[in-house]
Amino acid sequence: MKNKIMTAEEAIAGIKDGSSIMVGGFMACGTPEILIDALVEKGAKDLTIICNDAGVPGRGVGKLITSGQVKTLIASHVGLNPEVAQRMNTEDPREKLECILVPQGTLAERIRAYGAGLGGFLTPTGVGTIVAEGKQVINAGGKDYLLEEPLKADFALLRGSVTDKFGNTTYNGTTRTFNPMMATAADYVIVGACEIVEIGDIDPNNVVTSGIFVDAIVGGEKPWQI
Amino acid sequence: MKNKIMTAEEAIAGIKDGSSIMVGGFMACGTPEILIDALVEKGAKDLTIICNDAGVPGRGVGKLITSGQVKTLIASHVGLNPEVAQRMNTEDPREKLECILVPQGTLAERIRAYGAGLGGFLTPTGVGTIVAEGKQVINAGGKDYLLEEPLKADFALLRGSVTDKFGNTTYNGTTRTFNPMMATAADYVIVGACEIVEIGDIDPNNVVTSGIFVDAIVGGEKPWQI
Amino acid sequence: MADLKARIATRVAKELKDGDVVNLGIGLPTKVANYLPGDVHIILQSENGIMGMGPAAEEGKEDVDIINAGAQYVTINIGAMYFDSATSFGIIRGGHVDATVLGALQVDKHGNLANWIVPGKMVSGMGGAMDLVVGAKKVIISMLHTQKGAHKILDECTLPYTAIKVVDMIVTEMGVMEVTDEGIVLKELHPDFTLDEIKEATGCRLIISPDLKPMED
Amino acid sequence: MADLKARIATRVAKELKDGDVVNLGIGLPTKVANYLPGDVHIILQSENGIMGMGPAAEEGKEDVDIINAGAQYVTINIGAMYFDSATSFGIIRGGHVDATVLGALQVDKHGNLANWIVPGKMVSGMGGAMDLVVGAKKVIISMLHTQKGAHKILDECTLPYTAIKVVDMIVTEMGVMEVTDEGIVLKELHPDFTLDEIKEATGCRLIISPDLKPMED
Repeated sequence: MKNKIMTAEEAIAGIKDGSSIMVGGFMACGTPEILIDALVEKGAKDLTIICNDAGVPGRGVGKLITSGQVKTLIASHVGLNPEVAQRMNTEDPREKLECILVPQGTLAERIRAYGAGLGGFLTPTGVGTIVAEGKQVINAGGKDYLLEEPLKADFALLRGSVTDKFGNTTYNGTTRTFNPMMATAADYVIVGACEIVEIGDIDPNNVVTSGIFVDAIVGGEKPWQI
Repeated sequence: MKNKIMTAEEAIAGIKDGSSIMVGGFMACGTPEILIDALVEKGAKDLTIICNDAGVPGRGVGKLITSGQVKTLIASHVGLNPEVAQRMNTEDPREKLECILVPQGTLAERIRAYGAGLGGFLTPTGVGTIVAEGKQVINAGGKDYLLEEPLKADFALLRGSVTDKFGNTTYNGTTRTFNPMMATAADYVIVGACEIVEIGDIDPNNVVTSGIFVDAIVGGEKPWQI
Repeated sequence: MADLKARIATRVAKELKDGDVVNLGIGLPTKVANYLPGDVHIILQSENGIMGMGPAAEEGKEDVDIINAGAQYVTINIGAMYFDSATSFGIIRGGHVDATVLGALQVDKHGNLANWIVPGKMVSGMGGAMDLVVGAKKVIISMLHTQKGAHKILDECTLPYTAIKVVDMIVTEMGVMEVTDEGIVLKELHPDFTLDEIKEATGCRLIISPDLKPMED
Repeated sequence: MADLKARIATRVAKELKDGDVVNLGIGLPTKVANYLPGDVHIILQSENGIMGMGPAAEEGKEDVDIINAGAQYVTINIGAMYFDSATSFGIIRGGHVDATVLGALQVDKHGNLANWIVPGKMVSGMGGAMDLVVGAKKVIISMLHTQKGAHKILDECTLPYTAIKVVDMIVTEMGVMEVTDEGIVLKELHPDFTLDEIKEATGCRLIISPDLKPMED
């Protein structure tokens, strides 16, 4: 079997200027900080980041906002990171951040849809709002729905609580969030793991993400220090 | 908290002639036999049964086929139960079974869609086949998809491996199948449980079906004897 | 102000029934959990992946892997479970949440809600709000009746909608209102205010319920 | 006959690469797993909810909670996992299965497949076949070249389709064929047969590959 365990630097080697990257977690709980740190170190620019939110300055996706590496952010909420508004409103084109806001449930479902080979889905969320602009409205069973499209990325950076050497992964507590769907919707999937165990150590009934989705495993992810 | 534990007879008391019922499992692995038995005993007729398959004679949904209680069967595969073909082809209207065949992935996804409040989804499965008859074909991203509708039922009969008294449930091995989606897509959900434990005995990371979906818990479900 | 918020939270709490699955928004709505009658136990859903959320974690005892949707460290109750965001919003959109309590920038007589964006000013994002108000069986808006004197309950929202025709009930420090096909019906008026005062503080016609009651603290 | 099926399974096995995620249909396709070269380890997906399925369970050692999609008691390999049917078909439709091997009633030169229904005769249902052939990266049909002398490889299927334009490769006891935009290309011919024999057993024109090879047992 192919060895998937590598350093953060090796794991993100394929990320280039302009890459699209899904990042797991919710307000950085469930975000792989070691992979974010390596990406800041690498300095790839003009990234499209897909994440529930913008983290906070100094944590999670917030680090990539601060470093100016993000060109486009697709997220559901950016209010807890004031830097996002600053960069959205700047006149300096090199600093300019485009922010595409998507309802949280729609974002999760769009990522799932890509991973599950669906061409889209009908959601009642956003009907009659600016979220509906440019989207097809389809009436089904007497109710209006928006047709939402699947969403994919070149890379996914996930945080696993326990990962075996094949990549089978579990997530503790509320670190699960977007990680399982993102594992299915990116070309190259990297897990920053808090704990790496032998294959077979995780009960087959409790694995959340199958190792077939995982291309690289990076150990050493640590719980956030309060 | 409301007591959800009851006898099979009490749990299925609401099922009437003409009710629609989802039944979990795959070739009866993951089907709650104690609930099926109680339903045969009760004798409600003209049922619409939604299940992956028709089981085999004497097991799972097969028992309801034999007893002649099923008017309409919505399933993906009926080939291992020869009684289905007999009843589909009979001239006797009282014995006549209508069988609606749905691709397995589409069936699972339609049930999930109802439970998740989606108005439908676009699937590539069935395009260009008789499954597409009467369905809208939508082109998205240059590819044709069928628009498939959500599917619900009045009741769901599930088989839990371990269920706590609130209804939180886990499924062992390949008994999981359609059970978790059906839990979300029926008005009244009954779990036939192999083991009932105290609330809190299941690790919150490993619960598959939340107790909020479960209306009734019936103990005493046994592993199938080979 | 603190008292007014307590008053609102107390009144909202009475709308919740034992066993209800409830999602509480950040801020004032979160306080509702503190005012439940002793015999009412609700199940809190947190959209970042908890069914059965408990109180905030004690300082020094936080588990960094367990936060609520407001990014605060929380605990879970016995019988809780965790899930991913697609599952979480399946629960929300699928009508499995009995009630959601949120704040609002504006509500109008059609039950339209605006609470996520002030163009050119507040860039925050809708988070899970759009899904919650569309999916929950009952949408309760808990807020101060006006914003520094400006009307928040209107004929038509002027800010971008969070969703249309979703609000069931509005609870403010002045009273309790229900949104009906005919418009907004005042069901309870707080004794601190007169009918004229609440009418003046409201930007649309208030239908006075034939059995108007006093709102209790 | 047993030898012919072994021949087909042996040849299909060579198409699978180490680490591939593979779904094998019931019957002949299931045998493919027995003919893998020693250095090739594939990961078997079973659509009823297993990633990492192992061999059939030994008699007397069956776990009644673990079956394959053919309702046989099976085992799992180390590193396996279980999942529900929506997740399973997400994996299948989402292109995460590298190859699926199935039988066919008919295949045509466009890559259309018919393998689930004979109107008025066989009522069985498509099961997971429609999703599998649409979703898997590579669709390999393994079957006997003809059905009691009747053509199965045709210009156009006459039976209802399982899916259109999905078949990549056909392996029979007579040879190995690839479906291309130009039609069906014969890549390997088994030494037991002549070109004329395979052409006669085929209901559409066979394009003979310029580097036609012998099919090995």
